[in-house]
Amino acid sequence: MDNVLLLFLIVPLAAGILALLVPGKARGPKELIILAATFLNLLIAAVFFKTGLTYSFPWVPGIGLEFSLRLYHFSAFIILAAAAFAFLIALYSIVSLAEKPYAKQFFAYFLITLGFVNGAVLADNLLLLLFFWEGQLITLFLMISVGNKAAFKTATKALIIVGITDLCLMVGIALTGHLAGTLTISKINLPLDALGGMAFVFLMIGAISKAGSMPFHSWIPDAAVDAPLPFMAFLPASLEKLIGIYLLARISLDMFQLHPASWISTMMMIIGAVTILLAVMMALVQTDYKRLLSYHAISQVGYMVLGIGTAVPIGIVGGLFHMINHAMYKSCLFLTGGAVEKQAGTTSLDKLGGLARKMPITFACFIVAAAAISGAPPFNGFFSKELVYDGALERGFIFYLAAVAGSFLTAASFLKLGHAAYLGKIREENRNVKEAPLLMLIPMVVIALGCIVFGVYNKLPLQALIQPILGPERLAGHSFAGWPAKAALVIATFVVLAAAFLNHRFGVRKNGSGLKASDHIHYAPILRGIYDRAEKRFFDPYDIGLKAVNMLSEIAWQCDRAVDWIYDTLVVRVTYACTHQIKKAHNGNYATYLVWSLVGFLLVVVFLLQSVKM
Amino acid sequence: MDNAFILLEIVFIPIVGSLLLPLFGLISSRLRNFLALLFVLCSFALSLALIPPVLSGETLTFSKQLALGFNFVLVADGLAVFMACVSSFISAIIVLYSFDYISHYENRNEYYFMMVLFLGSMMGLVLSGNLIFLYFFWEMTALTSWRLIGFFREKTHVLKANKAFLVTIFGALAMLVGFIIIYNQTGSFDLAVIKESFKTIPVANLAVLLILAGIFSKSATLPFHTWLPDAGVAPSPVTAMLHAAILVKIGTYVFARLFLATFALVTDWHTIILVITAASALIAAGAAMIEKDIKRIVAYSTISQIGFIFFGLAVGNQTAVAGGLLYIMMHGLAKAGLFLGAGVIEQNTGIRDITKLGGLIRTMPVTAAAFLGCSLSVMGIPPFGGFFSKYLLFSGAISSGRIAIALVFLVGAFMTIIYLFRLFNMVFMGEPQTSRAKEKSPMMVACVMLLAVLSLAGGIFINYPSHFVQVAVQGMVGLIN
Amino acid sequence: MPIDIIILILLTLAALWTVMSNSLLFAAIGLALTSAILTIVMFRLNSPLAAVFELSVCAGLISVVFISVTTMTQPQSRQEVAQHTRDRLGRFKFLPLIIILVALALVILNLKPGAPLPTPETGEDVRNVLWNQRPLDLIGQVLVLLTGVFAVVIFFKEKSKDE
Amino acid sequence: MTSLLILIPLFSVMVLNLPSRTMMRRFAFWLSLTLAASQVCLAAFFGTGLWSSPLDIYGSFFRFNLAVDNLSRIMLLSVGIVVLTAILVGRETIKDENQHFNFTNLMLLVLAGMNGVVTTVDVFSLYVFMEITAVASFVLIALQKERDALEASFKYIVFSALASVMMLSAIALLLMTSGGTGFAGISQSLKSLPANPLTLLAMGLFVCGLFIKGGAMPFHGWLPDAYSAAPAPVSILLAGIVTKTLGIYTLIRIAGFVLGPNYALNSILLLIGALSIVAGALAALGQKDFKRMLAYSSISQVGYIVIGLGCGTPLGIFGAVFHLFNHSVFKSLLFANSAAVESQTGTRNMERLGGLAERMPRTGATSIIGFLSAAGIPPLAGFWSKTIIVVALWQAGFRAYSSVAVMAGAITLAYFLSMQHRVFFGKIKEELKSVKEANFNLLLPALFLAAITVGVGILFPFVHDTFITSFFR
Amino acid sequence: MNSQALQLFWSFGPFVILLAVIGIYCILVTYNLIRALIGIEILIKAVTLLIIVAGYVTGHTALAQALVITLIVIEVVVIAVAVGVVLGLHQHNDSLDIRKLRNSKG
Repeated sequence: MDNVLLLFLIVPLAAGILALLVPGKARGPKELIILAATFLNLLIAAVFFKTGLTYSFPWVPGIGLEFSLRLYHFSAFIILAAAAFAFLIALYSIVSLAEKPYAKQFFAYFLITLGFVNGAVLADNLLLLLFFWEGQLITLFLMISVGNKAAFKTATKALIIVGITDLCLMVGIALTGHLAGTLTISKINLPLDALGGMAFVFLMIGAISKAGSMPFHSWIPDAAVDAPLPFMAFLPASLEKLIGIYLLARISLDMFQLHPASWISTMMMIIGAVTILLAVMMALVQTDYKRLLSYHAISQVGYMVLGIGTAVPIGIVGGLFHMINHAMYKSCLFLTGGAVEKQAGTTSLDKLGGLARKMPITFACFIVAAAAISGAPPFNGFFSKELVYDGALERGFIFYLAAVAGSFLTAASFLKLGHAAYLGKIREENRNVKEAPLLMLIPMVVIALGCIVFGVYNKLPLQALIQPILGPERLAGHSFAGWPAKAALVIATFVVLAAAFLNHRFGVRKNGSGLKASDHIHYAPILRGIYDRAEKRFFDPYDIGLKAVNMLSEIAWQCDRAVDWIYDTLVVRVTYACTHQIKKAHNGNYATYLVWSLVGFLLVVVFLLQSVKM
Repeated sequence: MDNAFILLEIVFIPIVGSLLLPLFGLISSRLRNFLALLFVLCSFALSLALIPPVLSGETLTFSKQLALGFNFVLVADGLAVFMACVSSFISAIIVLYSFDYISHYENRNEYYFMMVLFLGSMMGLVLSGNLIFLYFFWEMTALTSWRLIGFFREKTHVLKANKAFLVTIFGALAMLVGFIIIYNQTGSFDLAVIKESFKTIPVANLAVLLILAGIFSKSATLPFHTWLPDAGVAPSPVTAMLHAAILVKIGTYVFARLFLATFALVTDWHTIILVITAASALIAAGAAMIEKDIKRIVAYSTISQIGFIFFGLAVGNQTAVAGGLLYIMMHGLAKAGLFLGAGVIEQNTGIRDITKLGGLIRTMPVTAAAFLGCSLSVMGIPPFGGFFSKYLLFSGAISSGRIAIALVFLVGAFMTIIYLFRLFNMVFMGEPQTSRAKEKSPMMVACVMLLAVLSLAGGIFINYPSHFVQVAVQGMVGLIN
Repeated sequence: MPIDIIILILLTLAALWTVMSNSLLFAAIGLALTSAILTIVMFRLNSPLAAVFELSVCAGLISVVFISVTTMTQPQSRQEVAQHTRDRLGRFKFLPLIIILVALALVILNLKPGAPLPTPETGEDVRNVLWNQRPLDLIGQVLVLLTGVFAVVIFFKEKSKDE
Repeated sequence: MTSLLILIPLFSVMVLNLPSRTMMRRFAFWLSLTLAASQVCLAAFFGTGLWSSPLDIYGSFFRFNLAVDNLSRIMLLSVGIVVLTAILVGRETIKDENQHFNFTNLMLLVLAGMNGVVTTVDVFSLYVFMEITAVASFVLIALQKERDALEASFKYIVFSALASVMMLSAIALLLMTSGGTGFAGISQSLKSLPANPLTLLAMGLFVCGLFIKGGAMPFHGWLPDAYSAAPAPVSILLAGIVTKTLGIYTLIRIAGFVLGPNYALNSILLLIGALSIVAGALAALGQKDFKRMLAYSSISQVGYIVIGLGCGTPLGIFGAVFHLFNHSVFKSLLFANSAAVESQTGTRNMERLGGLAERMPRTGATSIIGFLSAAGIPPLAGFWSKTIIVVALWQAGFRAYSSVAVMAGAITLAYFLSMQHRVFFGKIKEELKSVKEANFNLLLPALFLAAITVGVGILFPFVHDTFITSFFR
Repeated sequence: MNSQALQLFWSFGPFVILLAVIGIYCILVTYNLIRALIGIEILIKAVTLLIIVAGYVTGHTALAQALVITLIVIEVVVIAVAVGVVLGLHQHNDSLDIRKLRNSKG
């Protein structure tokens, strides 16, 4: 019975390999495979949702690698969510990628990724987790690189960033295994001392890098432009957030004893706050639909990291709730972006406008999702954010301030996006744009409805899904469902949202169009210079890292050349100098040679004679 | 069949066979090619036959008393059989690859002769239980690799071959002195006797130093590494065989054989070795970032990865040593694939400068896929085999408390990812810069693909090699707990 | 004994003259003279047979060979000879000095000459020694003479053929 | 029966020069070949017992003081091998019929002389045979009366004379101290007497004389000239065996068994050996002339033998003897290769050669075997002898010398590799395009010697057991 | 060997040394090939004297004489060969100057 868990792996992986094998040109087989596989996956996830299953067999006993899978409430939740997103996005991508030559490959990689994600979530052995975790690297690379011509550069960037952080994860796992003496996740419970803290940091790097937090974020905006759109909705928007935060939650909650007092908690909050602010600042000034969304995908991770980093129950619940909410509204947003791209042929905001009338359902979905991400009630984002605010305020006013500021900017940027893309005058070339096809609309609408349900009826996700993760001890009887407890915070949120709206009006009036609604911030005295540099990737940690590596390489190269010089030049020269001297001594005159012999003879005799006298 | 007799066959079938190859070459080149493969496969099959007894904890020995303490002793324990299997298997693939690669060059008789002789010497080296014969076969590998590197006989090629030969011989001579010191300490060249003797007395530091010089020169570790990139002038199967898969592993093998399986080093030595190899790994990785020649990049990558192997062996606990040995295997498979892939590229485009290559994925998709697979294995990304070996290294290092050095190697691992992707991108991605170069020889491409698939299989079926390696490690005396 | 010392000193002087003399002819003659004096010494030292050999072969044959070679090679011009003489003197003038120094050193170091000659022992006969104990040397002589013959054939006969 | 080794060549020479010379000319080559070959066979396949069996025919008439022990036997074998090689090469490189006839006769005389040297047990007879060999060598060097050859011959004569004088002085002093010239007597009396200045002086004189003959640094001045200027077969003869017999074998015999072992003497041998190894190898590195490079290489290899001898232990002496044999083989091989190259291309200047491996594959391949053996690379014979020497040195406590000997292997390899890549590898020069492989007479010895080198290397244990073990007894 | 013999030997020994010095000096310093041969001759004379003296002081005069006779025979042959070489060189160089014997060097 327990080995049904293997189905979570076998179904997507087998389907993925099958998809690679079927002929790609024909319409039908590959679509059928992906739909069937994702649906089956969803089905299994739903069927076994409430069951706690474990499955285990020793894989490589010598190195502590056990093939142990564990399905319990948390992992079942993530698995179900992932399965749902996968199914919806698969549905969507059948249409959106219909004419693309790479559809078959994309589907195959999609399914393999899903399999690996399932594996990573289910794994109860750190090494097994790492195996599946890092395995996604390859499909990540491949999925991005099938995009446009320059996509391979982004793909490489993604692979290098994620690969490096995954290596950190590996070291973290090695360290954890060493400290705990076991690699079974459910048996690990470590204090955060010096080495433990080190292990935690390494694991955290792996987790937040997957989730796309700063400073490991910079491939996401690039991928938004280069990669196929369903990819964005699938990985950076939903699945990667899910498993990244899942891992973060597991290490923070289960594997390590994270206390509010520890420096790690503070560090995580700083990372969260910085991610929120910086990413949203960047999002504000973007002029590309997908790119703008991708910066938000980064920014929102900040809330989750911040929430979990608070290490107080309300914050953690908020962070986790935000995780699932974000996956919903962000994938919905990306899907609307994809619909716009498919119908209008571009995602560049200066070429869009007035689409609301042409694509009303898409617009409606956008409105819901945008309101959710901005934290407007009664959508799900509002409730999770309130929880995070509460947690952050408990730890320090500054964090709260950052979170709220992030909210303000988020709202501002979505006002700008909605204004620029859907309102205003429709452009000439978009006259003939039609509503997206049904198969693309279904996922959007379903997810948008989900946003509303999770907001209005937030008891369902919170009590059924999220609060059990913390366990009764941590919760101590509290429940965070329902309307936010602190009215002051709610009022503050309203104020912020109103301010964002006013700011938008001001910007539109000042700069003349929805697209330029944020220009007064963009070109503000100090910010302007910073933005300019940021656009030139001055602050891209990846580029900085590469520069550092290149510098290191240059030094190493010089060392290498120096060593080579020793062999190629120094040794040769010294030897030939000796040779030259010896050759010069052989001047051809036999008297010279005779003198050598005689001197040698005299020395020999003297030596022999003195040896006796000694 | 008598097991001890198998040992002799493993060594002497290729050696004697190689002597016959030129004669067969006079009759028919196909026959010669086939026989070359056959001899190598014979060694492989016989090595495989040794696995069951070795796994059951048995150690096979063939011994012939000879004069002056130069006893001819062949010992098959886990370590030896592991190395024998890995090297003979990779050799077989490379010989297969050579059929097409080498078919339009001169001196093919010499080529196959040297190839098979090399394999025979390698087998002798790994099975040898006597320092003198270890040295004997060690030098024979140097000798054959000299001819193989200088296969094209151009002046520049020969100069590079000479450099490789001289550097490795210099190290080998130093090592010989080290062996003699050990002989002086223990009164025997026989490893079993030496093992017993060093249970009571410590090994002389000078001997360790000199042997290390030999090992580092053979395994192309700082400061003796520069011959390896230069030796990239050799034909690709040769570079694959010598510089990726087998030759450079000799040093690591002897390291394990002497410093781990025969006697223990004091901890200071481990630290020194770790520092050297860390520097080697980083410097080579940096050089690989800068280089433009495809083979030189892969060669520098080899140097860097050898640093990782030494990292595992020098950390010296059971996990790390097992990781090091696994690394030998996984890196051998993957790096051979990279070199062979480079050979396919080189032969079909005639270019080795990566700045002049690009977009080959469209015309050479299989090669590209295989190349990517091998790269991923070298980077240590699951499900490829390289992942497990790398993990074991770090895991072992951390449990030995060598966290600082592990972090340095972590940087090396980062750089591995970066330079290999730089290489892959510049060669296969982007705009095509050359005329449409097709994959002409299916055999060659198949060999590359096979290696990539094996790298993958090595990851998925990791438990078999892992178990084997654990057995091999168990008998070692120099482990640090 | 003093007579022996005097003879030996003469021997040295003869050798010195041989080396110092300007003319090759005189040098050859000096060599013959040295050999002759050596013969006397040998005779004095109970070695009559060897002495005879020395006299006939060295003083005779070899001197003849040298003299004939000297004449066979063309003489240099007078100027050259004069130049040559000055050169030689420059280089050879240290020899007597060195000889005297060495002699002094030896005298200081050693053992004064002057012990009486012991009565000659009745040793074995030379012929007996040579024929019965050292036949190998005789074979050697034959071999070396054969070699000499070939040398002569190669160096002299074929040269004359060339000319 | 040992005396036949000397007498048969002697009589052969006489027979060949009987009045019917013209008829004998054709016969000469084959006769000399047969003699050398039979010597090889006899020395290789029969133990020392064969030689000590008396021959009744003239035993009552002549009583020769000759003896063959294992050392002599190895030397006889080497002599046979090298002379055989030289005769074969000579047939190809000395075209003039008269010259060739003289050459053959002189080879026989050299053969007789060397056989005498290695079998005699009397220092003065030793001197006599050395002188025979040397004189024949002078003539052989100058055989073709080329300018450089004459010059080299003259230098050799001067040095050889000096060496002879030194040795004779030593013999005289030994005669005085021990009352005889037999090896056994001298050895006995030296052991019984306390060391006194006269015997030490004799030792110094004798050893230095042998250094000159053997060409150890710094007594080697004549050697590079003589080797490089001599006709090809004579170079083989000189480098392969003459200097080794006259200088090195005798040194082993005298310093190892007659005068020694003596600690001070050994120290000198070690120092001279180390100097020769390093300086010889360095000098060889800078040479342009193929044969001159080989000559310096000879000096370097002689250094190994001397250093092995200087180690003073049985193992060291064994290594020295073994290396002597190996050196004879591989150096003859290399000189035979150089002869092949010279005869096919007309030059020895390595700067003007290149790419010959393509045209002369067998010569190229055998030269590789030769030099690898010289550099001590397994699986060739040189590896074993060098290793033994090094092990012996270390065991005896001469660690620095041992290290020098080992590390000089790298320089050895360096100059040989440089030779190889200048002569045989690389692109073939335009003017050498028409070069062909050397013909059979030049190839046969090369192949033969290469086979010995490889065979001894691979079958070393066997060779050791059947041949050399008895050396210690 | 008794001390008397030693003393006797040393009354001749210095002259042997003197002769040897003269001979070597001659070989080293001269520019003339024939004179170099004469130097060699003088060296050999020194050795002859030494052998005779050695035989004399130890009473082995017969042996010494046998040696000297063989020595003289060899000496003659050596000188003959040397003279042949010298003549050959003279033919090539048209001179007996030793300074022209520097063709092979390095």
